[in-house]
Amino acid sequence: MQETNAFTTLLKRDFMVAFRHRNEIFNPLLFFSLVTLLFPLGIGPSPTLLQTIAPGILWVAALLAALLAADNLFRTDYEDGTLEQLVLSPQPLPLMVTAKVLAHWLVSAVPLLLLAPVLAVSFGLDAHAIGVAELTLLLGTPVLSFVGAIGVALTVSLKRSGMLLALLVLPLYVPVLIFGSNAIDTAAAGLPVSGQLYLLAALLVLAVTLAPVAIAAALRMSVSQ
Amino acid sequence: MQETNAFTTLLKRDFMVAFRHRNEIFNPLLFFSLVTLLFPLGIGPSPTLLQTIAPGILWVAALLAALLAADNLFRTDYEDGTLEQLVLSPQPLPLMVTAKVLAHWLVSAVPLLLLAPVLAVSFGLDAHAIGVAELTLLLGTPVLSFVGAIGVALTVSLKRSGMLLALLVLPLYVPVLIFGSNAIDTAAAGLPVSGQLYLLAALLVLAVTLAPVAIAAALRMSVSQ
Amino acid sequence: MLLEVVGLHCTRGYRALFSELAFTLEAGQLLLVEGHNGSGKTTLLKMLAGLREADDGQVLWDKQPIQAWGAEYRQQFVWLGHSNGIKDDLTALENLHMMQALGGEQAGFPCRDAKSCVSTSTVLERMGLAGNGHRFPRHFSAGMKRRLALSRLLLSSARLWILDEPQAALDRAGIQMFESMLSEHLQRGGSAIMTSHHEVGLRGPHIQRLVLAA
Amino acid sequence: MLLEVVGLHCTRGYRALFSELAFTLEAGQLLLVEGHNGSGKTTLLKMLAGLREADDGQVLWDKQPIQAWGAEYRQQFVWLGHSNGIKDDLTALENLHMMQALGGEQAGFPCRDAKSCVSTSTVLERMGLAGNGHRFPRHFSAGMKRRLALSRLLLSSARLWILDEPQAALDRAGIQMFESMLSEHLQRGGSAIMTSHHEVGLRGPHIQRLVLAA
Amino acid sequence: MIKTEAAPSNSGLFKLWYHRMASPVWFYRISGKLLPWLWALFAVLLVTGLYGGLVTAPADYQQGDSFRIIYVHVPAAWLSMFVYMVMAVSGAIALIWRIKLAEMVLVSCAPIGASFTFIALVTGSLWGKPMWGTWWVWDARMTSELILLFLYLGVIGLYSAIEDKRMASRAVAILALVGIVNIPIIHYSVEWWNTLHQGATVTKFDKPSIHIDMLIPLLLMAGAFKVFFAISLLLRTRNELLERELPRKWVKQLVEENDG
Ligand code: HEM
Ligand SMILES: Nc1ncnc2c1ncn2[C@@H]1O[C@H](COP(=O)(O)OP(=O)(O)OP(=O)(O)O)[C@@H](O)[C@H]1O
Ligand SMILES: Nc1ncnc2c1ncn2[C@@H]1O[C@H](COP(=O)(O)OP(=O)(O)OP(=O)(O)O)[C@@H](O)[C@H]1O
Ligand SMILES: [Mg+2]
Ligand SMILES: [Mg+2]
Repeated sequence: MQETNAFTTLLKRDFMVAFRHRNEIFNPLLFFSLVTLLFPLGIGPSPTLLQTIAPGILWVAALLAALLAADNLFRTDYEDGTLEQLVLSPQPLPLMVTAKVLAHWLVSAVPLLLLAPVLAVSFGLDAHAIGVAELTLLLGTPVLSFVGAIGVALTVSLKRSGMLLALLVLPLYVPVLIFGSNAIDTAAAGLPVSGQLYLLAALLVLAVTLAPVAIAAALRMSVSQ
Repeated sequence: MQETNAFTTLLKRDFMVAFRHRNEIFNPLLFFSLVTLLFPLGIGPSPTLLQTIAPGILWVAALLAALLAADNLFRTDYEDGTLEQLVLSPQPLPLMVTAKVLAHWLVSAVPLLLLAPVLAVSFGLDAHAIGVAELTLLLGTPVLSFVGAIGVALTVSLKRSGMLLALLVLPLYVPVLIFGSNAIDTAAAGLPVSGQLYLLAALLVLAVTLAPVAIAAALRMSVSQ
Repeated sequence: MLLEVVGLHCTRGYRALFSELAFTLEAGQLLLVEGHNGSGKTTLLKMLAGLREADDGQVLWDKQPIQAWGAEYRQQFVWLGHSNGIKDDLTALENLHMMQALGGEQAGFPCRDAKSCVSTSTVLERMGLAGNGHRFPRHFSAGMKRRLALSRLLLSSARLWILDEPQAALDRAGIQMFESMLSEHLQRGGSAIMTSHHEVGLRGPHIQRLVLAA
Repeated sequence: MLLEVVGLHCTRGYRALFSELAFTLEAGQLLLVEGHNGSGKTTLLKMLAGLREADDGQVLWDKQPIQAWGAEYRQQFVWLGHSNGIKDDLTALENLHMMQALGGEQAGFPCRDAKSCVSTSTVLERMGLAGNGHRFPRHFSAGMKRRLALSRLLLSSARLWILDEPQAALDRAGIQMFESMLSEHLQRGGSAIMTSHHEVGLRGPHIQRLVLAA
Repeated sequence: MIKTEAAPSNSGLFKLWYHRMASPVWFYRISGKLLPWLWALFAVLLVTGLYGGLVTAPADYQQGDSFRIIYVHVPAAWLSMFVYMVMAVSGAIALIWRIKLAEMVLVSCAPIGASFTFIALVTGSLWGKPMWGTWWVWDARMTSELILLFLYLGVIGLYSAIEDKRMASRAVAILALVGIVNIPIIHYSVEWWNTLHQGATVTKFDKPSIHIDMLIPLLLMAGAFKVFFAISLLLRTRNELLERELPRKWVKQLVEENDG
């Protein structure tokens, strides 16, 4: 009872903070579309070429958006001392951490799920491929959030960590990238994709169960410095 | 005399701080190669396809590396109060700011220039195109540093600014992206590229002369909040 | 005996800050940790809160090492460090609610009468922040933020307070208010450990001093 | 007359903090800005340093508005705010060199004898940080950081000091040391404006008090 | 309460103008008087433009009636770039002469410009579907219009993120000025891109030089859009003005007048 109360309060708190900065909600969205936009600009407008690389672009952009968004996850909490208080609170830390990551995912990734089909259409993907793209994003982005949170928890006490975070986290993102973009590719070719989706689902289960413990341990380490 | 003294001291200081965090020097490099690497993973290994999109990918990766690196430019200075002291110092702020951006470029972009040919070879670009790629990066990355610095100066007082910075800065990076990747593309097709290079040089001159003033004004604004 | 420290030892970067440190703290007692700048007060407090591991020696709560208690030990104390631990983007009242939720039902003094179980708005009033409940701490001055952070003490029913320079940034009225809070807490059987460069206005045999001299 | 403030007015978020504020500061004088938490001391200091624009009224240096002086005005004073303005990744000595370089040749007291023109290492010694010159401030305690920040005052030859709670985090020896620095500065004709919740141990007719009461 | 410390003193006429422009009260009065006339002008232009465009103009020999979306698309697209210029110019004025009114014009421009950019994008892609069989192609003009949208959104985002509104408008002014580099790029990128790739729009639509019966309504509509921009700019600026000057005496007087 008490724990669920703390869980929902924390969830609500992080939501509230995000909505207080309303622009923040649109930012991952805008970043996602901006990064996607860079490719046609850099590569050129040829529709067939863009269509071929669309799955890769979508997923790379999602990865980078997740990476940049993750940086916010514990940084402000660390700086204003609320993280210290969280670690010292009698509530179970892995649960509290799950609340924070969940709030973060809802705020930063869900809008992305809504925008992805629009971008997919602009790259000329067909309806089936778009459906699969949505599914992969739905399964994959929570994994990105949880894994990103581990990286952030490890580096939050370091002053200048943006790049270091990228180095820690991007290699861990690779499985999601491979299965995700491969599934869309395969779907665009009209082949079945259940294999990749199962693998993504397995990654998701793994992340949800194990990451909170890792995050909690990393946070205790970071705060005690 | 006095100003140049302050200039070199500041330049040396930022160098020293960077070298104290030795890993920081490799980070933009690693990030650059990681992002470049994500594409073959996301798009698939077809060599002709990769060769076609190589200029775009190189430049998009450079853009993103510059964006992430820029975030460090004034943030720690803002937080520890040295930025306040810099703004209050009698030395000319645009000059001081130029020292900081220069140090930042030397530390974060020059290693990238050294690595780019290697990556370009791995994507199958020919020697001429690689030479042009180097030239565009040499002309373009300082522009990215200066423009990025404007964005950072505007947002440094905001707590959670990573995404906002991207939103402000990426559209401003677009000209560099277009000319840069276009030049490599054109070179790969065996056509003359002096037009794009002149334009990049013009952007560089513009950035070096005007950006410091804008950065200084933005910093004064940020510190006074 | 609430808290007992045995043979505590601390080195930071090859330099011993303190060694063979030992003391006990009973209910109703206040321990003032003193010492010059850099003598290791903050470090000691962090060890007592379990934020830092001791290089040697032990911190015992109720005769058990605090590591063995785990979350149960964290129910017993409130911590206030150099940083305030309040969120700039939640209003003052929301910050208080957050503190309450995270604190849980702290194992300590049960709420016997309405007076000892304070509501968030009376807390604000007591801290001299009346009328600021719906404002954001990012609009507060340094001292107002510290007052909000100290509200944590009134909300919690924990028996032990661990405070690192609680009076920092407070004006005179604020310091007095803090001292009256502290003596109330001690009177009802609570204990406290704090560092301070200010002279504390409390007197009595229940006040111990621990001087660190590295 | 060094500094003159005329009809200064400040509102923060629709609430007037002070209005029609006026005072003058002469060479050798100290102005203590007092007031309870949130009364606007920090805000006033920022206006005096030109960090914040006044909503109305003017700050005059040598009878000219400080905006008109520009960089020349910034040569006249040292600022020490709530944050220390030192870099964690430069050693203490490197931090001092940096402060010197950025300060430039501050228009103020010329170096007459070796004693008044201090070297960075004697500054460290004077601040009680001897032996810490090659350590990094990120390994310093809160008070040691503040001491390093205060070194700025010894290095500069500026005539005006603007200090926001300079004694924060200092131990008693630190506070005494600061007070002796301050009285020396005043004796040689310097002026200072500072806020403080500590009682300042200086006495004399050259000390003015300004109480802000919002 | 007029800040005059930065007033340049070279020409008396300029000084007068400067004082006038800097005076919120004066602006509020004059814009109030101007607004009804602008509304009338807008109505006339809109009605004649729409009548010309939807009724008298002949159907296109290639596109049939779907071309009529041009009467929304092109004026909106033109305006999207024009508004940015207005925004940047007022940004420069705000920074150099510290005129509060220019700051308010600047921040009022951004949402309007963003809306017109959005309209241009939507009508463009609505038009693209019947024309090219696809909603979107990454061609130069369309992509650069999208970038323009992001420039506007950046301005809006930055302004809303900084709390002190005077600081925020100064920040936004700097940003708007820097962003102006992109405007020529947006315009010329069509040509630069076509050095390598075929542009879909330009080549297709420049060939049939536009019929005079189509052109006149187009110009009328463009006029109507410009006037509409002026109206919404005045309205937004007046709002912004009231909000910022809320504690001032003249606002209180105004409220009392309106109540009485
Ligand atoms: C989302 C898609 C579209 C976007 C973002 C877009 C954007 C623009 C912009 C920015 C301009 C003004 C260019 C300038 O003044 O330099 C413009 C003009 C124009 N657009 Fe579009 N457009 C789109 C789709 C279309 C389509 C599908 C058509 C017709 C098939 C079309 C026809 C025109 C015409 C005829 C002009 C006027 C050209 C001129 O000024 O000479 N556009 N558009
Ligand atoms: N960014 C802000 N926006 C709105 N109001 C603010 C802001 N910052 C400070 N204030 C208000 O201005 C008032 C004065 O703040 P200031 O920091 O100057 O106080 P102070 O006298 O220095 O207090 P302290 O003794 O606590 O340091 C406070 O009431 C505070 O609420
Ligand atoms: N991260 C660190 N690495 C190495 N040494 C450190 C570190 N942090 C602190 N120290 C050293 O530990 C000693 C004690 O620091 P601590 O912060 O505990 O002092 P303190 O008594 O709280 O001082 P103050 O009164 O200034 O707050 C100092 O001498 C400091 O140099
Ligand atoms: Mg301490
Ligand atoms: Mg203050």
